[in-house]
Amino acid sequence: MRAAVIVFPGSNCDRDVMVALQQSMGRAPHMVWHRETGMPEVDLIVVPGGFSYGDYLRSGAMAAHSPIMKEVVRRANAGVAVLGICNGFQILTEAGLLPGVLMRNAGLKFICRDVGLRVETADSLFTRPYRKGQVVRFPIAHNDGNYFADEATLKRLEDGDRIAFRYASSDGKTDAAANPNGSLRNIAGILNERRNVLGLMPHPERLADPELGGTDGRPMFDGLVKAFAA
Amino acid sequence: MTEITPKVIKDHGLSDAEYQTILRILGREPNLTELGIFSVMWSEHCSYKSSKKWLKTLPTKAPWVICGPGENAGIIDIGDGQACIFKMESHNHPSYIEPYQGATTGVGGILRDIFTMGARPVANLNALHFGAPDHPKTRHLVSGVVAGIAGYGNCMGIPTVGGECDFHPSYNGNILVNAMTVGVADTAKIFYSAATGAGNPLVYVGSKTGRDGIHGATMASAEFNEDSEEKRPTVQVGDPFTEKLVLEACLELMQTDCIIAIQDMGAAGLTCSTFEMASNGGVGVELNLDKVPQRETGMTPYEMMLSESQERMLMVLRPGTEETARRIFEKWELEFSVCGVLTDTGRMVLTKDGKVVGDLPIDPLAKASPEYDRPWTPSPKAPYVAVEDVKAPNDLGQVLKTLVGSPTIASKRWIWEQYDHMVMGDTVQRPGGDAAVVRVHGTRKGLAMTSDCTPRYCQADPFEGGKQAVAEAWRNITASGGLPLAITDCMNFGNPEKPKIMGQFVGCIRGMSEACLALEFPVVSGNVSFYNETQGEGIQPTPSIGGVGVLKDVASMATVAFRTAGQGIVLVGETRGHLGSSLYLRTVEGREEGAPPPVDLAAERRNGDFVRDLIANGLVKTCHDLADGGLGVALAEMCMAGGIGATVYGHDGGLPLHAWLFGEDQARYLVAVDNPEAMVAEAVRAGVPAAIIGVTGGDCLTVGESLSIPVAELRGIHEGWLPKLMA
Amino acid sequence: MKVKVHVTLKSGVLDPQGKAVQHALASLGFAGVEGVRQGKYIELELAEKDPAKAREAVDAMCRQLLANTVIENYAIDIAA
Amino acid sequence: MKVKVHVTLKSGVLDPQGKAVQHALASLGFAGVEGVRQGKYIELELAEKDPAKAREAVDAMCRQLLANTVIENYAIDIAA
Ligand SMILES: Nc1ncnc2c1ncn2[C@@H]1O[C@H](COP(=O)(O)OP(=O)(O)O)[C@@H](O)[C@H]1O
Ligand SMILES: [Mg+2]
Repeated sequence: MRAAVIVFPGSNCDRDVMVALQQSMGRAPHMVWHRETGMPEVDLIVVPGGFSYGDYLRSGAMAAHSPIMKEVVRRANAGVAVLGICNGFQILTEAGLLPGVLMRNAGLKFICRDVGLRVETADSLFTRPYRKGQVVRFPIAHNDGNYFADEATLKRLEDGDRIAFRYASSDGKTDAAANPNGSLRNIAGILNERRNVLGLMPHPERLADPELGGTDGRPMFDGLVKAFAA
Repeated sequence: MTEITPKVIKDHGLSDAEYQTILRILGREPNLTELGIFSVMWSEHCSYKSSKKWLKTLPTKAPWVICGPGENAGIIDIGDGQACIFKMESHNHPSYIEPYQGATTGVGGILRDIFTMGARPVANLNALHFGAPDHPKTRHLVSGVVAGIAGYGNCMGIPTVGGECDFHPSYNGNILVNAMTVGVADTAKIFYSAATGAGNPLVYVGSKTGRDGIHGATMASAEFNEDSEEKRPTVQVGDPFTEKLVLEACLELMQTDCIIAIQDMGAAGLTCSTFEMASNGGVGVELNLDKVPQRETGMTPYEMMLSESQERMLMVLRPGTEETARRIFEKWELEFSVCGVLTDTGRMVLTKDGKVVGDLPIDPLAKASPEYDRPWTPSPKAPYVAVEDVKAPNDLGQVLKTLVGSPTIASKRWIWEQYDHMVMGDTVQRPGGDAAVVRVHGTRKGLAMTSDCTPRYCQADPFEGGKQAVAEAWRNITASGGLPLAITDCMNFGNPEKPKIMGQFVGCIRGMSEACLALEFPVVSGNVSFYNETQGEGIQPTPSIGGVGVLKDVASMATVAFRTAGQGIVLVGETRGHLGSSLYLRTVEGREEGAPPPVDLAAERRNGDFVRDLIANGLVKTCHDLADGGLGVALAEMCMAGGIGATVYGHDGGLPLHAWLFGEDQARYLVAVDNPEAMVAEAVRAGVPAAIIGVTGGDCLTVGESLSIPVAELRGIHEGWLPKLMA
Repeated sequence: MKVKVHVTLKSGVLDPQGKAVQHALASLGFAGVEGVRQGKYIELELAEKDPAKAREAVDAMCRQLLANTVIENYAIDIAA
Repeated sequence: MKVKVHVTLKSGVLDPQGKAVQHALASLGFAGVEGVRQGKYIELELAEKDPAKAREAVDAMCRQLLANTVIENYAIDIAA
């Protein structure tokens, strides 16, 4: 697999995702500065977490207009896999690659902790290694993870099997108690219509190393590598 | 021109004697800009005039110390060509005035101290002391300070992995916000502040200079007009996004060989940084104020020199490398300006609009700053409280629940879940245990870090309290499996002009020194915050200790959690049931009195080294040191962390059970092991007191016939207190 | 020329910040606060001197960056 | 009764958000943006019917919660 990680001013999980990719790929991804207008041919583009532009104005808003994003949109539309994690998810919604918005957490506080996620679909490059209905544990670390979209959009997402993950208790219940941030219908991650773009608030790269306390995130990266094995 | 009247001098906080010294140094009257420079350079904050004499007595050396106090931060060798650079700093007063911005700028400041030396910051910690939980301001302050620390550290992408937070009415009018940063650098790539080489360019980078934080006292002086209140907020606003860019740009530039010297602009901004750089390197400086990037129009030299705008750095570059450096800073969209040049005159010359607006000799100003030997009176020793003088409680179970849910012990999860403690992907021990452990990126090594102080001990006996603070930091690192290497400190006290307060300071310093020597745990950096007093009421003496240690391999790390049922629980160290100044006495009996537990440093060392070896050899995976609340609280914490109960057999030592369970004797640890008999035999050989006191397992914490509480119930109480306070 | 922009949440979009403020006001003892909505207020200083052209430029800025029109409305106010 | 509140940073106080927005507008190609300041805009719905009393109440709310008077100014606007 060939991969690129986009780096914006204020990105800060770029190295973390690079380490996770490297672990699965056996070599380092390209790190692409936001002012570039092109990048090498790759199979996967990762828009990493962090605080691009300090999360000022709205998280992801300014990064979505960075020069490189035109290229990311173009590639996504051409079918290249794009993975947006946390701030990356916010950027992809602001850039119009994914519907809806990520608003301020309902509790108005930054939250950093492990959460349970129920895998809602195994039908995508990113979630294929998991079973539908499986509950995994990923960390979250965000201020603005409260997913919002209008009814019509939510319906389209659900009808199209485009919800990738929902916040869930360890026994798979997706109730309010399992919802850390007020997201509508406990949505933690969604796919685009073509299923080649995934945005999610939780950080798979943060639990891909047993020394950090778990490996539930690792299959996502291993699965991508397998899918793109030449 | 503003006339330098006695009132102007006084408004600048300078004494008559200090002003006479200024006249002698200059051989003439200073102008207002010069007076302002003297006043900030000689302020307590920048000159350490009340504390210097005593700070010099702290042990600062060890074979692994690369750089002790005197630079932006302390540096220790952690092997393999790597260094750990760290420091703690206070932002108490600003955080009380404006908790969010005060705390953010505190974090921003300490981060700059670390990366200015070439280190990538890898962890933040914070020591917080608030007033009584039910004081009307407390909740507002807690929520603002925590959000501020989170706001800055999270945005920077540096994990905040530890710290402490306690409550006591003595902090009602003076909260403490002490921030610590730990960084890692290559020993071959450390940067210092000494400016050298006449003719070399002086470069300003980062944010523009505005009228931020120009000193309250100086605002009163004549030059300012009516709207000065509006124009000159004394509170600075932090911009973590810009700091992240400054960090990345500096680290990128540090990969080249452009930089000769570098210094962040912290307290007293341009003034302090230029003087320190020049003085450390023995050079002069010509500073062209027209070249200082300015956020506002019409700024005076006085304002520019005293501004405390954040996110700015000053560097001396190798001549001819300016364009390389400029390209890097422009890539990161930051200000870059060659604003001066080094000279061999030993003077600082300020120019603006082609005119000299200030001309001062550097050494006399920087080095001849006042140093006081303030009068002090030794603190009276609190009387010893005998076990017999503390009556037994009716219900030991209730006592344990009270302690576990008390402000001091209650879980601080509500705080650290607001901190991103995992970013950078190396946090191998998350908050909540004894020490946080962060893997050194790309290696097997770990850095163990903690921050500690027990102010009620320091209040009762500054000397023993000072010893205890250092010993507890050492013990926390040991309990995680780390080898403690060095400390940073933040000395928070009341008004040093009062002999009683000065006596507390001296006592704490002496106690710390003794512990540092005995434990080979030197001080490599630190900070002093005096005048933490409101209406004559001083805070409890609070020497916050930030400790750092190293684990050779993070695979052999211990945590506080019980892991499996059926392991033997061994208590290491001697138990005498010391209840004076204990949390039990304060919380259960409402008595804030008594001598604190004495710290036997030889025992401390022996017991700690013994436990650390067991952990290093993979024999112990579960270890916790005993501190506030003694054995009972430690047991409860180990049960709650692991979700596993324990049965303790009681004891046969002749002590009343409440003293055995809640006494705070020092130098003790609890470990859980598969083969406790073998471990005790080993301890006997090493001359370390150790006894098997129980076994892990079940859903309850049970102590003989006297107490049995479901772990889930303890957890509910422990986790519930802070969220309820803050709801 | 000074231009003021108000960015507000569309009605029907839940406003967590407004809700939290309302709650906090109630716990401070302010009775009778029936609703709170929080938006942004942005002041721009433009070199442009022509009001019509300024409005046009700011409208583009709002659409492209200042507001997220999925959830937000904006209003532009050109100072006289 | 509807009350509008504007909370703005005092002049001289650094506005990191405004600075970043100004920068972003420039890189989007909007020329001539000489300054951007970002504040808050809060709409309150009050049960109170008397404008004078409403203003008084909102003034207290601003001082106690809505504005941070150390660094911010506020302006209250009572709808007719
Ligand atoms: N309590 C202390 N113990 C040891 N060193 C101290 C103490 N207080 C200050 N120092 C040292 O004095 C120097 C100046 O401190 P400070 O003014 O806080 O640094 P900075 O100017 O970088 O903020 C530093 O090297 C610091 O480590
Ligand atoms: Mg410094």
